[in-house]
Amino acid sequence: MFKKKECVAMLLAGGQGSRLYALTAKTAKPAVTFGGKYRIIDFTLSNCVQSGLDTVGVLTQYQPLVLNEYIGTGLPWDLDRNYGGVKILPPYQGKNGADWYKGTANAIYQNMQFIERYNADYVLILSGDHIYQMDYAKMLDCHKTNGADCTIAVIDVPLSEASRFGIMTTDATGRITKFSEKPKNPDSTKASMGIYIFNRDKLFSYLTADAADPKSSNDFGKNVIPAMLAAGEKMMAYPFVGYWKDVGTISSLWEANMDILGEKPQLKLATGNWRVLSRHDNAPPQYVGPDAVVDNASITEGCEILGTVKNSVLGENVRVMEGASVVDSVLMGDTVIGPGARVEYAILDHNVEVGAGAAVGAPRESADGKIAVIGEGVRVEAGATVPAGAMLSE
Amino acid sequence: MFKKKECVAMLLAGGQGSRLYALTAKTAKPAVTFGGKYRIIDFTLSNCVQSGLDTVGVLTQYQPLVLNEYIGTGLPWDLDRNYGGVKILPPYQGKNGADWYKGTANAIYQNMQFIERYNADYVLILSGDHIYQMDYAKMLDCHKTNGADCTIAVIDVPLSEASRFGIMTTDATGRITKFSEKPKNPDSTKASMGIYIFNRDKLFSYLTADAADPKSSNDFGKNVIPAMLAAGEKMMAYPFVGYWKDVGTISSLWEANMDILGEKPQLKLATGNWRVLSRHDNAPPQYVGPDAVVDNASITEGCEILGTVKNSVLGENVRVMEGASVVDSVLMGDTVIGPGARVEYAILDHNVEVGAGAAVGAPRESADGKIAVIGEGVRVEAGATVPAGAMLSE
Amino acid sequence: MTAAGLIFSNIHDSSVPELTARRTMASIPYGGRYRLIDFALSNMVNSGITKVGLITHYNYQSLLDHIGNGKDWDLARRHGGLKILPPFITAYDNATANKVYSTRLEALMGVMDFINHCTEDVLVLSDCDVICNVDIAQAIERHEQNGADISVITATVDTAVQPLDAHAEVVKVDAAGRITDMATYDAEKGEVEVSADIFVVRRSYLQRVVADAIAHGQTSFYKDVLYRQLPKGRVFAHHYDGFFGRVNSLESYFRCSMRLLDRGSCVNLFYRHNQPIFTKVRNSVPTRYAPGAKVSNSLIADGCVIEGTVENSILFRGVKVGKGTRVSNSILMQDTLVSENVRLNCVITDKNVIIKDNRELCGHETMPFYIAKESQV
Amino acid sequence: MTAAGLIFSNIHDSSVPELTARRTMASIPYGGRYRLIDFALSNMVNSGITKVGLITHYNYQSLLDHIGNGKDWDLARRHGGLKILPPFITAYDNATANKVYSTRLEALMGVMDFINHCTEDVLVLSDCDVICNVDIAQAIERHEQNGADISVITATVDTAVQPLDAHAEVVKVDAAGRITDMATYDAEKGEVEVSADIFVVRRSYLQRVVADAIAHGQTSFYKDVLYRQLPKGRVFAHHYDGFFGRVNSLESYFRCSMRLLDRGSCVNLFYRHNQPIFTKVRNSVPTRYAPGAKVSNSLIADGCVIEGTVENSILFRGVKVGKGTRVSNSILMQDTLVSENVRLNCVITDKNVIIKDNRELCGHETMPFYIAKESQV
Repeated sequence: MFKKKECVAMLLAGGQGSRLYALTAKTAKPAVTFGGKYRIIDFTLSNCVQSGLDTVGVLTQYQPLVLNEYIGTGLPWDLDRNYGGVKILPPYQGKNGADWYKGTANAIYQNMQFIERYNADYVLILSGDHIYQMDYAKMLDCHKTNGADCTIAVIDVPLSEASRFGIMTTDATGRITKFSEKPKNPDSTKASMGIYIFNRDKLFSYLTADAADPKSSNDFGKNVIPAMLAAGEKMMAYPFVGYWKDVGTISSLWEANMDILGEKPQLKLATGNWRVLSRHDNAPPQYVGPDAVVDNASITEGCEILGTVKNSVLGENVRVMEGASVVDSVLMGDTVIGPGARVEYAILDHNVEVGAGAAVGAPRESADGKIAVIGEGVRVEAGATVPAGAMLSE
Repeated sequence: MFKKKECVAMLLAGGQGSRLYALTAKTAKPAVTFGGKYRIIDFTLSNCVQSGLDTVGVLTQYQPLVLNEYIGTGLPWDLDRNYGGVKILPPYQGKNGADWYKGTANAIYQNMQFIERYNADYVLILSGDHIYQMDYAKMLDCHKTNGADCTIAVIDVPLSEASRFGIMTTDATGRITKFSEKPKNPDSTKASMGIYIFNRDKLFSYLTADAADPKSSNDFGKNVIPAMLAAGEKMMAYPFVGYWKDVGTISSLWEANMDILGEKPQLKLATGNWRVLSRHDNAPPQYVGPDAVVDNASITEGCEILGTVKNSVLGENVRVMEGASVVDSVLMGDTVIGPGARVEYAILDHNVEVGAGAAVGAPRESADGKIAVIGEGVRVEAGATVPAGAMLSE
Repeated sequence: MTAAGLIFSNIHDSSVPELTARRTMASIPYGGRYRLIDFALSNMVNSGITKVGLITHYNYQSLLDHIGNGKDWDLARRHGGLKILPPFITAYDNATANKVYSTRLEALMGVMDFINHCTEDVLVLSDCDVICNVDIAQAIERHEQNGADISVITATVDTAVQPLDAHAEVVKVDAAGRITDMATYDAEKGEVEVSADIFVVRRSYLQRVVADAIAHGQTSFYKDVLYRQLPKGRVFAHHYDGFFGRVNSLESYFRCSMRLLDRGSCVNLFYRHNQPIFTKVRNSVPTRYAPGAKVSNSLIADGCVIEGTVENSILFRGVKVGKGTRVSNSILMQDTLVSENVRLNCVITDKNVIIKDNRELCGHETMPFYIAKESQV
Repeated sequence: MTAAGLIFSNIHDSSVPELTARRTMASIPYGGRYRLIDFALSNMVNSGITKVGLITHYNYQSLLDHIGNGKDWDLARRHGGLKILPPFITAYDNATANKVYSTRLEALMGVMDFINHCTEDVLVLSDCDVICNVDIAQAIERHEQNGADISVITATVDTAVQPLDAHAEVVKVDAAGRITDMATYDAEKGEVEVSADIFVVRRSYLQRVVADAIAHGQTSFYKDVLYRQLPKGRVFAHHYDGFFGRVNSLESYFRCSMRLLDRGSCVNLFYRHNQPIFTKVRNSVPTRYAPGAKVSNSLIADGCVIEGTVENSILFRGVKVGKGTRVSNSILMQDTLVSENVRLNCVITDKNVIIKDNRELCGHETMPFYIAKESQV
C-alpha cells in the first residue's frame, strides 16, 4: 500500500568525484567526510527531511558500499519509514538486459517506476555533492504558485566567475529565457545550483524522448533543460541566498571545512531547529590533556588531544599525541598523529597513521596553495616527510 | 564501529527464475508470492532470524525493485538493526570499471569486503528460492564440532529422482567423499540443498583462486565445491529432515501452495515459536458473505468472499464476487474475480481482474496437469475463456 | 499549519468496566484485529501528524504492549513520533504525589510541559471511545479558514439505532458552522448532532485557557472551558459523516461491533482512500478453512483455524473453532479456543478464553454473555 | 543459555535527592554524554541480550525521553526489545491501587507477569547506581558451568578512595567462587569485595523464590532471599575488575565523575573491546574552540562552544563557556550557559543552568556546589 506523496526527491549520488583523487578512490564523492562528523550527502539529506520531504531515492553507481552502509536504514535522518523514507536505487538488470546509468537524466529515466509507485505530482532532482542549507518546501511552494513546469534554483555568483557555471537569463517575473552552459561572455550572474523541481508528467515525457535519442548524452544540464526551454515550457528560476559551495576539488573541500571555524563561522552547522543530521558512532566525549593546546578548532567525539591543534577540523577518534601538532588541516577521523609529528596544511582521510616525528605538508604560508592529501589507511612511517601538495594513497 | 559477528549469511537472490515465466517477468524469483501472504524469500530470511543470525547480505541483480521495496529496512524480520541487519548488495562500479555478477561464487567474491567488515569467522551461503524451515544455528554447531572447512546441508531424495540433483557421497562419519552434479547413475540419495557454511578464510582463498581462473563459470556447485573436494579440504554433510521444496517450476509452485491446505497440512507455516515472518499491509480482516461457500482454503486479510472458494490459496485483497467460483487455484492477491466467473486449476499473479462470467482454466481432472497462469496486471474480459495451461502476461 | 496530537487513553474507562478491568479504553480490542486507539492514532497519522503524546494514567501495560515502539504507525522517530506521557507520581510526598487525573482538564494540566514544548500551530485532541475515520487534515484546513479557536468534530447519531448517554455532548450549529449551543445529552430522540470528542485547538489558545482554568480551580473541559467560549463565536463544528460508533457500555460495544457485518459500514470505516486504519502487525499465518468448514456473514482475522460453523460473528486473530461447533452472533477475541460440538450465541469471549467440548452458552443481543480474559468454561 | 534483562530504574533514588528531584536514578547524567542507565543497558546489549524489561515506578518521564523507542541500543524490535514496565495502578480501589513499590523484591513481585512470559533460561537483574562495563556473557557462561542458582557480580572497592554506605553488601567468597557470607557494609576499612547489585539468576529459580517470598510476606531481596540461600552453596560470585563506581551521594557522584579525568580509568570504562557504552544519539555539531580558548585535562562532549578557559572539568553537550571565563574542577550538564568573566570552581550545574556575567561560584571537592536544573545565577 503506497500512500500518495506530493513530492519525491531523487538524489544523484553516483558521481566519482575524480578531482578529489585519493579521497574518492574507495568511496563515492557524496560519502566523503566533511566538517568532522558529516558526509557531504548529509547536507542534502538533512535539507530534505527538514523541508518535510520524507521520500528520497538515492541513485548510486560508483563505489556505493560505503554510502550504502552509511545511509543504512535511514535512521539518523528519521528516514526509516514504513512508507517512503530513503531508498538506495542502484542500476539493475531487467528482463531485456542490464544497463548502467549513462547520465543524470538516464539515471532518473531508469527509475521512473520508483516515482510512479508513490504517485508523486512533483519530482525534486538533487545532487549529493554540495554544501548548503535550503528549505525545498519553499521552493516547491514557489513552483506551485508560479504554475511552472520546471523550477531551477539559482544563486548569484560574481560576474567574473559566471563562466564556470550554467547561467540562467530570466525576465522580470523570474521566467528563464535562456540557459547557457559555461558561457564565455555571461549575460547574467544567476548560476544553476543543479536543483530542479519538475511536474512529474512533463519530466517523464522529456525523459522518455531523451532516452529515445541516441545522440543525447542523457544529462539534465546538457539535454533535458535545453530541450524543455526550446519547446517553450514554463521554466522559472528560484533565487537562493546563503552559503553554497561545490566541494569538488581538494582546495574547495579544504576551504569549506575551514568555514566552520573562527569567532563567527561562515558556515553554521545548526541554526535554531535547522541542523545537519548525520550518522555517527557512540564514541565517548573528547579528552583534552593537561598539556594540550587547542586554538580555533572543531573537534568531535572520541578524540584525544595531548599535543597542539590549531585552525583545524578533526573527525571522530583522532589522537594527537604528546608534542605532536596539527595546523591548518582537516583530519577526517580514526587517525593517530604520533608523538612529535607535525601535520600542516593537509587533508588526511580516515584511518591514517602518522608515525612519531614525521612531517606532513608545509606551513601554509610557504606551501603556495599546495595541500598535502593522504588517502584512507595510509601509514606514514616515523620520521618520514610528506611534502606540500603530495598525494598519497594505499 | 562494526562489532564482530560470528557468522554472516549471504543470500543469493539474483536469479531470474525463468521457468516461472510470466510470474517472474517483472520480479526476481525470491520475490514471488507464496502461500497467500509470503514471498519465497521469507522462508530463508525467517530461518536466519530465528536461528539467531542477524546479519544477512542479500545479493540482487535481476529485477530487484520489487525485492528491494519488499525487504525495505528489514523491519518485518526484526532485521532493521543498527549493527548488522539485512543489507541489499547489488553489483556496483569500482575504480576499475563495472561488473555484473557472473555466477554464484563471483557474487560472493565481489562482496568479500562486506563479510570482512563484520569480521565473521563463518559464512553461510543460502539461496532465496526454496521453501523449508531450518535452524541454521544447529548446522553451525555441527560445523564447529566437526572442525570442518565446509559443511553442506543435504536431504534424502528418492533414488529415482537423485539424478536431478547435486549428489553427495559420504563416509560413515558424514564426510563428503564425492560430489556429482546431476549424476546419471547416482550412488547416493543425499542431495545438496545449496546451503553451505564455510570457514571465512578458506572460502576467501578459494573464491580468489576461482576469480583468477578465466575458464571457471564462477559457480559454487560447478567450481568451488569440486575444487575444495579435490584439494582434500574437510567437507561434511549436514542431514536435514523435514519439508523442503524447490519451487522453480509452475507445477512445483502450485503443489507447494496446496501443501498448506487440508485437515493436517504438510507444510506448517507456524509451529511453536517458529514462524515464517513476512511484510504485509494493514488490511482489515477477511469478510465471508451470507451466501459464500469456503471449503478447504487458506485466506488472508483484506479478502471478500461472496462466491465459492475450494481447495485454494488466496492472498491479500482478493474479492470473489457473487456466483464466482475459485477451485484448485492460487490467487496471489489484489485480484477481483467478477460475478459468475470461474477460475479452476490456475495461478493468478497480483492485480489480475477476471471479468464477469469469464472462465479461466479447466477442471483439474480434465486439465491433464496443465495449469493456467495469468501474469501481473492482466485483465481477462467479461465472458472470455482462458484455456488450461495458457500463459497470459501483460 | 503544523499539528501535533494528544490522545487520552483512559477517559470513559468506567463506562465499560468488563473490558477495562485490566486495560485502558484505548486498548479494548475491536473489529477482529484492532484496538480502539488505532482509530485515534490512524486519524492523526493519516492527516500528516508525526508527533503524538499519549496520556496514560493507569492500567496501561497492555496499551504499551500494543503500541510497542510506534513503528506500526510510522511513529518511531528520533524527532517527534509517539511519546508516552505517564502520570506525574513522585516517591516524595508533595501536592501532586500519587495523583491520578480523572478529568480531561486535569489531564491537560498534567501534560502542559509537553504542550509547551511543542512548536506546532495546532493540537488535535482525541479520546479513545469513538470509532470513526475522519479526514483531520481537512478539519485543520477549515479551522484555519474559519480563524477558529477550537473546532469540534461532530457526527449525526440516530438514537433509535445508537442510544446515547450523559457522556455525549449535543451541539447546535449555525449556517456558518459556528457552534451556538452545547449541552449534555438529555434523552432527546431521533437524530442528534453530537461531539465526537475530537478537537482541533490552536496551541497558544489551549495554553491560555488551561492556565486560566488552573487559576480558577476549574475541572471540566466542556462545562468550564468550551461552554463559556461559545459566545465569542470562535468555536466551530466540523461535521463528519462516515461510520461513527461510540462505546459507552458492553451492549453498545456489541452493537458497534456487529455493525461491521454490514458490508457498507465496514467498507466506509476501513477502506477510505488514503486513510487506512493502522494497527499492530502480528505475524499471523493466513486463516485456514478445513475441509467441511461453513462460514457466513462473518469478519475473520488471520491466524484462525475453522473446522466448524461460524455465522454473523467476528473472530479475532488466532481463534480456533472445532468440529461440530456452531458460533453465531458472537465476538471471539484473540486466541479464543472453542473446542468441538459447542454452541455459542450472542457471546463475547475476551482473550485466551477456552470453551471445552459440548458446552452451550447463550446470551441475547441486548445482554451479550461476556466471558472474562483467560477463563475456561 | 539465553538471557533476558531486568533493570530497576528507581532503586536508591533517595541517596541523591538533589539529582533525582525530577528524574530517576537511571536518568542521572554522567560522563559528559551518558545517563546512568546506559551502563546497565549497554552491559546487557553487549552480552547479546535483546529483551530488557525496565521497571519504572515514578518520575520516569525523563527516562522515557532518554530511552525513546530503544533504537540507540538496537532494542527497537518487534520481538523482545525494550519493554517499559510501569507500576500497577488502577483507577478502582483495590489492594494494589496506587501502590508504588519501594524494594527490589516488591518490584519483582510487580513484574512477575513479564518474568513468567519470558522464555529465556536466565535473567540478568541490574540497578542503575553503579558505573561499570562488565562482560555479562562471560558471567552467564560461568553461571552455567557452576550450575549456580544466582551469580552475583562483585568488585573490589578501596574504601579509602570510594567510601561505602549501608547500601553496599559485602561478600565473602571461597576458592571455588562460592559466596559463603554476605552482610551489609559496616564500616570496614581497606579493600572490601562488594556486590555490584548485578545478578544472573535462573528464571525458574527466581520465579520460585519470589513466589515463596510473597507467600511469606517478605520484603528484602538480600536479607530474605539471598542470605538464606547461601548455605545451599549455589550462590556464586563473578569478580569484575574494571572501572567501578557507585553513586550514593552528591559527593560520590562528583568523585565518580572526576575519576574519568584519569585517562586510564576513562579508557578502561569506555574503550573495552566489543563493549561500547551506548547512549541516546543527539545530533550535536562538533565542539568549537574559538580563537583564544584554553582547555586542559577535561572531558568535553560535542556541541560545546568554548571561548574561555576550562580545566579539570567535565562539559556535557551544548555547554557554552564565554570569553574571560575560567571553569575549574566542575561538572556542567547539558546546555549550561556560562557567560563572560565568570569563575567556577567545584560546581555542578544541572541542565539548562545560566550563569550570568562576572559571577564567581566556588564549592569544595568534599562539598561541591550544586545548582539546580534551569536555575539562573
